[in-house]
Amino acid sequence: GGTSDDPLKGGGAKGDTVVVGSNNFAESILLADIYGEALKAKGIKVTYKPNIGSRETTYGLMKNGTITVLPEYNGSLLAYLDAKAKPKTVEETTTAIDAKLDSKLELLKPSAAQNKDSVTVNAETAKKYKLTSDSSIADLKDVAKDLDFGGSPEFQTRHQGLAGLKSVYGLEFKSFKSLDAGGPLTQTALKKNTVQAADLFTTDPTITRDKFVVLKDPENLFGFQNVQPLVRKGELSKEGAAALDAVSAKLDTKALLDLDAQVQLEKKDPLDVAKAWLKSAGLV
Amino acid sequence: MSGFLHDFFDIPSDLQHSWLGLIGLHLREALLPVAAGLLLALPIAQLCVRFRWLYPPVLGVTTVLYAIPSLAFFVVLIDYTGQTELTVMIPLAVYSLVVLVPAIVDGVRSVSEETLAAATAMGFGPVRRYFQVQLPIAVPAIIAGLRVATVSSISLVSVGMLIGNQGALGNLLHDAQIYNRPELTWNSVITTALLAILVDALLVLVRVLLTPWMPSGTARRKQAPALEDAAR
Amino acid sequence: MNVLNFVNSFFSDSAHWHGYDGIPARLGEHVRYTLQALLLAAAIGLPIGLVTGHYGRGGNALSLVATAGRALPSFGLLVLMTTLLGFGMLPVMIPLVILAVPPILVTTYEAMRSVDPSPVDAARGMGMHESRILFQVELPVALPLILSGLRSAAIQIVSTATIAAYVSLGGLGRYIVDGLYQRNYEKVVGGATLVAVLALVTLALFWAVARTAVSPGVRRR
Amino acid sequence: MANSLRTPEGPGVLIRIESVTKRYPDGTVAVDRLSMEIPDRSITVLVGPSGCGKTTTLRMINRMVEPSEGTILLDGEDIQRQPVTTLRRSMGYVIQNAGLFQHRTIVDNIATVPRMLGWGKQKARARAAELMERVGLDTALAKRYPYQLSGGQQQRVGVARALAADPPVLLMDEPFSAVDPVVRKGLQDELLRIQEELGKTIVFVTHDIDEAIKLGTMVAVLRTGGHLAQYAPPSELLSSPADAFVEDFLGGDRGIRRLSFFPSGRLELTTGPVIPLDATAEQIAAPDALWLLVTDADGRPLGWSEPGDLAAGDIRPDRLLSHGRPFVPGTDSLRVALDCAVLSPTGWAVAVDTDGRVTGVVSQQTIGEAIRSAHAAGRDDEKVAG
Amino acid sequence: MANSLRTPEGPGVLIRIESVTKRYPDGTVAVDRLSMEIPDRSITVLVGPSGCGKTTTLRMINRMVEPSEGTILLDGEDIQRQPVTTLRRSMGYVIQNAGLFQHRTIVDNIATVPRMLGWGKQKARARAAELMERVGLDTALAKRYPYQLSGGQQQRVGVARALAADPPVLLMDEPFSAVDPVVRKGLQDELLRIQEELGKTIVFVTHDIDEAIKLGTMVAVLRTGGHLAQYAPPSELLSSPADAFVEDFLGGDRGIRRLSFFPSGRLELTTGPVIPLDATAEQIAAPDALWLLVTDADGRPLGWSEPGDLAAGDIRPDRLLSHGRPFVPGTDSLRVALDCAVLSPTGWAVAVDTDGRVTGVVSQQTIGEAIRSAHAAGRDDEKVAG
Ligand SMILES: Nc1ncnc2c1ncn2[C@@H]1O[C@H](COP(=O)(O)OP(=O)(O)OP(=O)(O)O)[C@@H](O)[C@H]1O
Ligand SMILES: Nc1ncnc2c1ncn2[C@@H]1O[C@H](COP(=O)(O)OP(=O)(O)OP(=O)(O)O)[C@@H](O)[C@H]1O
Ligand SMILES: [Mg+2]
Ligand SMILES: [Mg+2]
Repeated sequence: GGTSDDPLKGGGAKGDTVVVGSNNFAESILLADIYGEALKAKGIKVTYKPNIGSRETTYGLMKNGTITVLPEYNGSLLAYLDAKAKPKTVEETTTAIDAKLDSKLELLKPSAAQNKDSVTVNAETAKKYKLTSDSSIADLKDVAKDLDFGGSPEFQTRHQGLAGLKSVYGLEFKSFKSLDAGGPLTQTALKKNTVQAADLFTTDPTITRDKFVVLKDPENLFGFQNVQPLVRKGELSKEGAAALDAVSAKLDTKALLDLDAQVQLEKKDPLDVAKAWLKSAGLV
Repeated sequence: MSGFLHDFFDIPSDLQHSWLGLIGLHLREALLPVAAGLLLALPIAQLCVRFRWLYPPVLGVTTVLYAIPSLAFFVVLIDYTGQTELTVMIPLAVYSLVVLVPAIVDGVRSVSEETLAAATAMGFGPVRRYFQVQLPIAVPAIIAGLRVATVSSISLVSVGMLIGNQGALGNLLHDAQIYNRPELTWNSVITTALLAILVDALLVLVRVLLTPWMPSGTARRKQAPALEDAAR
Repeated sequence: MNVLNFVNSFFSDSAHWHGYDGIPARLGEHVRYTLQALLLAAAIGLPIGLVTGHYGRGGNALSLVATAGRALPSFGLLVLMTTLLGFGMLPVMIPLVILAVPPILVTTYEAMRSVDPSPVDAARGMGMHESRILFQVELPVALPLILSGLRSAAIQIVSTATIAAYVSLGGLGRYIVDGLYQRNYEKVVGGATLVAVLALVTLALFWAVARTAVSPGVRRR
Repeated sequence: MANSLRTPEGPGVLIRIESVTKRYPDGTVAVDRLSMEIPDRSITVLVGPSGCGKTTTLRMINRMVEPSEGTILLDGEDIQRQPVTTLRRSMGYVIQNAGLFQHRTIVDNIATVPRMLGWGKQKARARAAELMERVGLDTALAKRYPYQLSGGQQQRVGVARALAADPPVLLMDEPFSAVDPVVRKGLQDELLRIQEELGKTIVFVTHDIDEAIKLGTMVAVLRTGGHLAQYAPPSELLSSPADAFVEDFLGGDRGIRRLSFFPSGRLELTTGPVIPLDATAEQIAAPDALWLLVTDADGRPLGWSEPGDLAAGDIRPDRLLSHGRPFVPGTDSLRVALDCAVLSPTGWAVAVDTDGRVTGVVSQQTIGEAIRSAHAAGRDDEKVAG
Repeated sequence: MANSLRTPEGPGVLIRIESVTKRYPDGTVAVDRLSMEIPDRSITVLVGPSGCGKTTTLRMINRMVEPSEGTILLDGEDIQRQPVTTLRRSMGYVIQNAGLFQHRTIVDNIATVPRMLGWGKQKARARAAELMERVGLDTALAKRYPYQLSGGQQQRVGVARALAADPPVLLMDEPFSAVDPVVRKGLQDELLRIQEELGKTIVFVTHDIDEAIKLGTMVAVLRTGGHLAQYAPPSELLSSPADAFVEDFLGGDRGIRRLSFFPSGRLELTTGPVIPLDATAEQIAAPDALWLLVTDADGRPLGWSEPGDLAAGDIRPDRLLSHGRPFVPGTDSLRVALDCAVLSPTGWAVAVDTDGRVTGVVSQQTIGEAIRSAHAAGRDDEKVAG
């Protein structure tokens, strides 16, 4: 049984059990599994609370102590905490986050693996407007008014979303279709040309499979998106923190892409994938 | 084929349950609200029988509550009850009222004048009359209502997936998407439907066991008024 | 959190009254989805219910179909249909219609079965044709119940059509889904209020239809 | 009781049931080789205990039930030959609880068949209004709905509806069994009147033997299993039940009830013991009777007295014994006459004309003799017929 | 018809209704200043047209309806003084369609009140079984549910249930009006038997005057508006209706129906015209009668013949005229005797003992005389009472 067995217990992380949460997309679940299994290897009791929802929800649950550990993306987190911040480096990002982060929470070391939001167009659109992987978001300036854009409902209002695309790149799309956060709905919509451009995660394995084109983000609107564990202060032991740091040290974008492909294309169970990677990386 | 079957029953680890575990969870999340709804509906219905004028407004209120999408319910509730089963079950219990209240009211009202007069003349007090005469005779109507409420509830639990793995079999739908595994969707839809049909059949059985006094052939016609509202 | 405050601020925000995401537009979409689904469901449920009810056969098969229909999770079907058929109205209509057919079907059947058999007998004895008996003798008497079945279906559709928003379509569900993901309570509550109001309007409409379409002899006043 | 004196007019046969059997799919034999001839322009009653196949028989006539074996001829033609709707439209059909269309007004209910036959709305309604009067319904009820009518009124509407297209045949299945006895009597009288006026051929089902005897020109007693136990005019049924079942079914008082079918017109009346209120002593002494009937100035009966108790010129009406109910010779039957005699304290029945004026008195003994001679005449009839 | 000969036993008054008025909230006056004394251990029938206040009156007795004015005394005590449930449990209540608890078995239905009174399950069931026999129900039906019983059987269960706690009073509201005439007759006979055996005080509501006359020791005729039109024993009702309303309500045949209340035991029988099958020529010639009744060796009647048609030693039973229905003096009433005489082709009724052996014959004339003297006796009674 999972945490759902004690639904009303807000501070599930109290005591010796660590609750590892995740957002409701495959990579987040995978990362949570990696964190959790790494912690278990250190003899820490772990329960998972996967698949929760958007950051808006998970951040709340971190604050109230329902979950102890959450795989985060530093850029998105910062954008959520401080929409105006424009950090130039990973370190700046961390500093900016620390300034705004809830006092009960802290970030551990970031990994090299990045997974950003992006503006991605499908093959058809790329061909039509001659867009390549060297094109930038700014190249859409003239054609955006003819494009339907797909993204999660929250993308519509975030700065690292429609608002930023407008203010930073001056893009105004023909319409915005609320789908999911870079998930299968968005993938399908893009593939079927229901939308011509969409917010996909850069580690999305369907990008290569379906020949989507990710546009460059020269203004760094989507910021740095390093995978980085967010934890509740003092509720994770030293060994635990060390174990997660070790994971971050080994994890890079290429590894992440590979793991994502295993889960989403090869249909392997994320937990199995996580365990296998930890083993191959010598972390367990 | 066996590959498909294997995939079919291979439940992703993030759901933290086996297929049977999900079924158990699903049943609990679907049935507890109906039970709670029944407990709530009984006194409400009795009030409606007692005070006739109360019935139309009660019907109106339950209908409006029923019309509120579960998602909206979740959003309001989540601050109080968190991302838990309870958040899913409260709306389901509220929804069940729209079926159960009219079913009980009609069932209790369907007791014939003559039977009531006979009971009164024998010196039955109102309470005794309710529990020993009206309620037992209303059982078929109540179970007809319970059937609809339960089946709907089983189908509705799935929406709980939207608030983080609280949809039992419904969670398969989300996982099917994020892992690109459509067979999980089939699993969810088919299992839910079978579960509902099974529980429905069980309720029919319970009805048959509880009401040996009901003529089997002519039952249908007499049940019509109860079903009117049960179909709501 | 005060629901009334949300309702108030949602409706007093003038931004919510214009454009493709404005209340009139969303309400229009919602009504359109509802009507389409209801018409489709009625087109399926009414004829089958009328005919099986008239002949009094197939009641058991019907109730099994209805149970199965009710049991299918609308949301799951939506997801399934979207993955199978892609985006558009069809994958939304299918779950809505499947949701709405059982109440229409079952009530219509029961309504026909509950018609007093003696006028039917009398009509047959007069040499009325079966179709005429169905439409001129049974249907007018069964009408109030049939309308109540349609009403239940309509309310369910009004409430459930919000799922269309999940697959990028409009309707009042837009406010709820967007509000949920954006943690914007105002939107969620506002959307839900609109849905509830629409349900009330539906109730009132059906009441009015029943007043005008049902013979005073059947209404008994 | 005009009917009491009705005799079968011995007309032609309209419906001929020939060795008809009905076996239901579940194996029940509801009617077993039934043969019957239903005379034209008269009321034929099917009577019998519950489940004896009355309804089944009736419904085979308009093909709402198809016989398993045998044929039914209408006017000499096999009913299977006609289209079923044409056949049914030529037969009115009336059932218990009337089976009215609750969503239609009374006038529209009655106009149903005419409208179906393509009559104009105006014409059909006019016809409906006419029929409402014929069956004794206030035309003010025309715009009402069935639920606004009493059971008896509804039943009248049912009859009117069945008559609307003027069909030669009327099939009636326990039409009056759901109304209370008083209303029921009214409906029965109404039916007899209508039948006399319109001369329909009526097949009437009831399980009430009194109703059968009252209404039937011919009565068919069925026994369970759809066997015809006896088929005869009611008076013959009462005097000579075919077997113990029929006798039992007929119940008590057979003799007295049978008297309904004998007219009182031929009773020999005497005016001897009738004296006026202002009778003289001679008038009082003359008759040599045990009892004297005193009448008022108009000739209406006041009461009986023994001659010894009367003083000429001072006859006190309040001192007289009640004269009981009088009967009207010719209109009333022997049964009424006998009842009057039995009810009278003197054993003499008082006969009056339709204005209530005494036409004579008759002793119970004379009535007894009339009964005996009626019996004898009945026997002779049988001999002639035999 | 044991009952036909019952006379009011003139016992004490159990229920006294004193100037009771019931006005319903909507203004309807259902009962208007009604005063009545209901005698102990007898059947009192309330009869009248629909809506005349019968049910209201009955229900005021067990306080299911509270009077607007006036008081009702049970055994001299105001019923308002008792707790309502105690009052009700001391009165059985039987209604149309029985009002059985459809969810309980027959035995549990009957045992309801005993169980409520705290009897043990065993005892209550034993009592129920005993009552089933008393009301003529096969105890094999005990475990059935109401829907599995016929209407008549259900009605019997209703009576048994009302009797279960042995209440002194039984209130019955049109209990038999939903069953068919044959079953109904059986139920009525059963009720009379039960009343005779148990000596309950029964208040019985019906709208059927025949039922009222058959069952009632006293009959109260109500007219619309809750007015008491007449309150009298049935025979008095028949002979002297208080007004035109009552007379009308009583219907025809009053005289003959009244004969039900006169015994035939005192009829003077003659054995003169009775001869055996093997009668000698002298036996045939001797009686000097117009008709001879031939009996078989056991003395059972074979049939009538005119003496001239009989040849000694060669009497052919099949040549005889039917002897009609015989009557049993003492058991049957004058009504039956008269019916037998009327039905007989000779005008003579045949009297037999309970074994069916001829005890004599009696002419219609003699019966007529008996009727007159019964009338005279009735008048004398009235004079004595007056
Ligand atoms: N559709 C049917 N299927 C099987 N058996 C039937 C059907 N209709 C009637 N019966 C049976 O046939 C027999 C005769 O039925 P029918 O209705 O003709 O009797 P009835 O004389 O009209 O009785 P009642 O006085 O109760 O109306 C009964 O035993 C009945 O149960
Ligand atoms: N609860 C009530 N409220 C108003 N009026 C009533 C009520 N119950 C009865 N009445 C009226 O009182 C009158 C007498 O009713 P009651 O039921 O006593 O008549 P009844 O003689 O039993 O008639 P029936 O033979 O139809 O049963 C009727 O006019 C009836 O409409
Ligand atoms: Mg019948
Ligand atoms: Mg009554």
